Amino acid sequence: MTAKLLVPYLTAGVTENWLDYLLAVQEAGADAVEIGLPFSDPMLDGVTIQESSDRALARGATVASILRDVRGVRDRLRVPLIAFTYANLVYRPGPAVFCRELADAGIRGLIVPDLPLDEAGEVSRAAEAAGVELTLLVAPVTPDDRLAEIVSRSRGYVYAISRMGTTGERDALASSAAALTARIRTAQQRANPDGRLPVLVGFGVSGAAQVAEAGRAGDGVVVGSALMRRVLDGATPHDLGAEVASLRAALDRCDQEDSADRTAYAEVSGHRG
Amino acid sequence: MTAKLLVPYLTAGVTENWLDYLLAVQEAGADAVEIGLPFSDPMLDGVTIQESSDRALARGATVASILRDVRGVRDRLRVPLIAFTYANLVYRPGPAVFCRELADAGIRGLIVPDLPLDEAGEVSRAAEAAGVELTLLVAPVTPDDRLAEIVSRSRGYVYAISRMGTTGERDALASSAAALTARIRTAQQRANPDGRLPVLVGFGVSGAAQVAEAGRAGDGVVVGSALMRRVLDGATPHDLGAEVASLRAALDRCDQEDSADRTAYAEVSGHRG
Amino acid sequence: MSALMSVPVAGRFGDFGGRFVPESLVPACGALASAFAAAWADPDFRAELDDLLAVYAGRPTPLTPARTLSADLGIELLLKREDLAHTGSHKINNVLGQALLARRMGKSRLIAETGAGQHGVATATAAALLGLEATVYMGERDIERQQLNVLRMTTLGATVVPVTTGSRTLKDATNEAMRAWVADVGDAHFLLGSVGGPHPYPWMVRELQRVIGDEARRQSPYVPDVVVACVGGGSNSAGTFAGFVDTPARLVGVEAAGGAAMTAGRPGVVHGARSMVLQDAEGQVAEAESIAAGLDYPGIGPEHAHLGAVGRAEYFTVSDTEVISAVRRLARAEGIICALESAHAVAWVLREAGTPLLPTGSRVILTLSGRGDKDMATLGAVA
Amino acid sequence: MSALMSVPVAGRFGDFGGRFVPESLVPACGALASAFAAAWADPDFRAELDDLLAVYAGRPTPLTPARTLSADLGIELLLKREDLAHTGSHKINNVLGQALLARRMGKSRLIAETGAGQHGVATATAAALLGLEATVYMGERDIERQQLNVLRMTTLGATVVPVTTGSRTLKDATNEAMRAWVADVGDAHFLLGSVGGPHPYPWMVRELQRVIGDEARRQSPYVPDVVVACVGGGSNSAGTFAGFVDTPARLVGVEAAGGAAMTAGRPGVVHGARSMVLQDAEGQVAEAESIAAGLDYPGIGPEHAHLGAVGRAEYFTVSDTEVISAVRRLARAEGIICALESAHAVAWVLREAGTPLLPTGSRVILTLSGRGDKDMATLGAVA
Ligand SMILES: Cc1ncc(COP(=O)(O)O)c(C=O)c1O
Ligand SMILES: Cc1ncc(COP(=O)(O)O)c(C=O)c1O
Repeated sequence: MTAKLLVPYLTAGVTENWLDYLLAVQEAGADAVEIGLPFSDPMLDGVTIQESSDRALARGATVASILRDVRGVRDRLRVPLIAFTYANLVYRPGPAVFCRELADAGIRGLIVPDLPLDEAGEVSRAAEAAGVELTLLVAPVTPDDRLAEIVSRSRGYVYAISRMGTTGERDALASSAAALTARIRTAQQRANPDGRLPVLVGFGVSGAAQVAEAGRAGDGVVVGSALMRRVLDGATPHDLGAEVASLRAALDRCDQEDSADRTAYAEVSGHRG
Repeated sequence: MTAKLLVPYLTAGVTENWLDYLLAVQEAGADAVEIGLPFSDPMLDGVTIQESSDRALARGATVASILRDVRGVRDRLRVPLIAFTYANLVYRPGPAVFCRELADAGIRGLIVPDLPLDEAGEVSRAAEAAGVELTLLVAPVTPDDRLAEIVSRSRGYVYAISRMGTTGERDALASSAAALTARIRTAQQRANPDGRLPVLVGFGVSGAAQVAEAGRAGDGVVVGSALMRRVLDGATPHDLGAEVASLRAALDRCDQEDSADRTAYAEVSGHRG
Repeated sequence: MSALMSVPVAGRFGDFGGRFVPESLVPACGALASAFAAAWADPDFRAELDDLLAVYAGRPTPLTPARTLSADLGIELLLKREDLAHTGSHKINNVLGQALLARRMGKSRLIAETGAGQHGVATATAAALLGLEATVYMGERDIERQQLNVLRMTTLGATVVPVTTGSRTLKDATNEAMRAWVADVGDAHFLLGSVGGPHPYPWMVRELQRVIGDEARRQSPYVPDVVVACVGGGSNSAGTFAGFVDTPARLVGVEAAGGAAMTAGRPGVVHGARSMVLQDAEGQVAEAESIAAGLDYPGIGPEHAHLGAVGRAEYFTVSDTEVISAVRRLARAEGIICALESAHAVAWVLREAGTPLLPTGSRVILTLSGRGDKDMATLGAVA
Repeated sequence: MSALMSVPVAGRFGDFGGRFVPESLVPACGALASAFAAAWADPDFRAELDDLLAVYAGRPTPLTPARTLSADLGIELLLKREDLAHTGSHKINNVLGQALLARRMGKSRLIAETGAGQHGVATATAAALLGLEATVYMGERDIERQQLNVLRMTTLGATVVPVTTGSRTLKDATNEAMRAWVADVGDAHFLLGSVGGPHPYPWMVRELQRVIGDEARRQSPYVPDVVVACVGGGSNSAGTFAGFVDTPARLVGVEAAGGAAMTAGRPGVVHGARSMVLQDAEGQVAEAESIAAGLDYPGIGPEHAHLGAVGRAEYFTVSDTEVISAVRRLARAEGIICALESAHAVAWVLREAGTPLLPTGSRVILTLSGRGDKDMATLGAVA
């Protein structure tokens, strides 16, 4: 099945049973899961993910403890995990060590929002050496030539920042999202007409309607704050699974309506199939 | 009888029955009474007289009301009254008007502590015209030539400021008092060997011992804060009279011990005899 | 005209001035007058003072064009920035001069009165700098509303004595300071903070403050039409006017409506000089009432009384409400938070610009006597 | 040596610096770097800034000989008086430059972070002066201890946004300010207050602050043996050092013991630059803890990391207790109440004078980065 991709984000370590949330969203139809390695100064995150990060840190969660947790459920995981964290956590042990540790834990990808193209060299090399896919981000304000360069250097996916601003729920999806994914596809087309990475739309996507809209714009969607808000408000893993299932359904509906221009991402993504 | 002079000071209007205090101190042996016309900013007065002035003003005492009070007991007064007040109260109506009003009320003298020799011309002329004696003050720091000038221009008495500082009770009488009265006598001797004004010692004289000491230094003594403290603390006119009587006794004792170098002040003072 | 501002003969400015002090203080005032005259004529003294003003106090202070307000009001407004002087007001000019003089006279202590606390802070500062002791008298009410300055004074090592008599403001603090001086006239110099008091203070303080006007005159591209400053005791205005008294510029002093000695007072004698005084019919001195502690004073320097009497300077009042909005408007238009005192001058300009008193097109030099940090709590309370 | 301080290639100072920001900010940082480079090379821009610094902000600030302390300590101590600059600290130098630049770039809003509030006040001031909007992010904890500056900012018309995350101090305010910038990168200029952050900030802010060092160099009768300044983000020190980096003078930065990125930190990436960072073994950024809100910051500008790494500058720490006595001692000796931040530099001099670190006879230039009015409440509380 080659549906639109649904990629939930979860702050690792936010509760003691955070792995239950992870498994629940997997069962509910996630295609991959972004796991946030909590950082003290999440510059690009809105209040919800700041709060989940603070809670995880206050619980004593560390990169090491989180990777240990992940290794513990490795055999039950069927979807790829992508680590989402900030540059300082990568540099402190050193990019090579850090990426090897991710790989050892079976983590497939890495997103570092404060590591733009120009600074990404060292981490990119270390990731490649460790077999980790470093996904780069593209913003609405990224100019075309730079966008082409990011697209060509990104691995796993291309991450389209749907709006200027931090993560966090918004009332509507920015119109910039569709414009940006279109520009990314043009660049992909130009560089390699035969195959391309899936384009994930993220930042401030919440609710079935926005998920469907984002799904139409890109190849898939990342949903973070909207889910973490529920976790912070006390949702059980079962509740969260139900939420993700409903998003899955919305995304699949949009996908069917939209099947004409669907891309055969399964063939290009290393993550599915 | 030609004893040392005892001149109590009373803030006029300090209580409703302030005239009772006035009459009581007269009966107790005062040779003259300084009555303070309360001023809002008594720059040369210490806390006690500030407090009595504030109390009198708060009661609504005015120069006019005080002079009215004084006129009311005129026929019971046997000793001269000397007004003690600040320059602004003299200048506001004008020195001529002010001095005439004093004279009309039967007040014999005037002391204005913030009106030094150099500024005294106009008030001095007005006082003379109204038949009021303007007594000038001499301080321990007054140089000899200036002292001679003050002595020659003063009327009624010469006021020797016993110490540098404001009015108010002190533990001991300053040694400067005796030195100053001696200098004043020398100047008086030089100017007019045949007759001279009595020299009153004032500022911070309190208690029988100090009164006696001041009496030995000069021709008499002004006692203010020590009496007003008792009034503020609730002494009755009778109490105050008793206090003055005891000071009178102390002064007379010193006077007898000291009779050898006594001056025939009765002949030079316009106030007694 | 310049004769108006010369050394006053026998301490007089026309009918005003003089030396109405207790005999105990007369010799000290005389000695001070001679010492200041000698020092002021001594190039070494002047050089030492000028050096301190420059390398220590930050003079010259700028003359800042108020671009936004000028455009809004239709005038050309230049601000003389005493708010930038060390300790935050013009008071430092006077204090450094008198403190140097006190040291030259062999005094070991400074006694001062203070209202807003700016003069007290300046005195504490000069005392620390020159190794003198400082005792500052301050009304209890002013202590409450100028906490910041009290902390500054004690940090500088000065003793702050609360004054609890009368209106518990500047007038009463001045009484106490004079009493303290009488008691220690040998060792102490009474460092009076404005152009009031007995001779030589009005003359001496004006001379020490004329650096404001002299600088502004030099810095200004033209002789302005109007020179305006706030008036408490009158020192920043006297210093400013001194630079322009011999020009055709109109001189405008702005008083607090609640402390308007020139506008609502009558001739009288307070604190050692004959001048204009807020007082009742009998001569009791009134309590001033202004939001600006530094203007909460019923008297004014005698030179102002004279300049007003002969018509060389004009005096107006503004209300507390006008003053508060003036602080805010200046802050938002020019990025300068001035003292409530200084804001009186600003408020007058804001009110009169475009009226016959200050016609459109007027060129105005306004002295901002100090900065407003000290007033933030007061301003916050009326927000 | 002077190459150390030139335009950093690709925003690097040796191993440090860079532009570690979200992709959303990369174009804005690039545009800012180009705009600043163009403006800095434009004589008209320079002239306008120099004019504002002179007629508005009160530059040059004096270089004051600290006579009493010099005698007491056996050294020659000169104080560069940023406390006399408008708004009370060196922050105005940077802010006027960036605000002019923002206007030139057509921005209508300024966003700033602030710790002690001095940078916030300076930003609010420049915004008022140039008719721009200002939003200032400030940690809740700093809002409590710097009330005076909060009132000043609101009086100037700025919006102060309390930051309640993390340590509720400067670090968190900086996070919030960057978030706000991401959301309004078209209309807003992020007016960073120190030499941290992504390229071009460390370079631009140092260039705008070099006026401190350049002036001091011109004003000083000699090249000193030691140049010392406090270090928070590192802007007053960077500006001071810039004037002396090509001389034999030793350059000394003094950190708060509780916020000592140079002395106790390790290389890391925070707020857009690779530099020295207080952090734990995993890379979580530590919360700084200092009595001086302006030094309560776990990072430092990348140029300092480089100057330290190559040995051109030395960095030391002093404790809160030393700082409090330094404020008092300077106040009583020289009549200057400096900011708690600036007092770090003073405390180091007081501690080391006569030791091998600062031998007797040394000639020292010390930058007093700001005045202490804002700290009187804090100081009063520990009295
Ligand atoms: C800032 C400021 N301006 C003005 C004044 C009023 O004094 P003067 O009229 O003597 O300048 C004061 C007095 O405290 C003051 O602090
Ligand atoms: C007076 C003062 N000095 C120093 C600093 C520290 O900043 P920097 O190291 O960038 O000069 C601050 C910061 O708020 C400050 O207000």
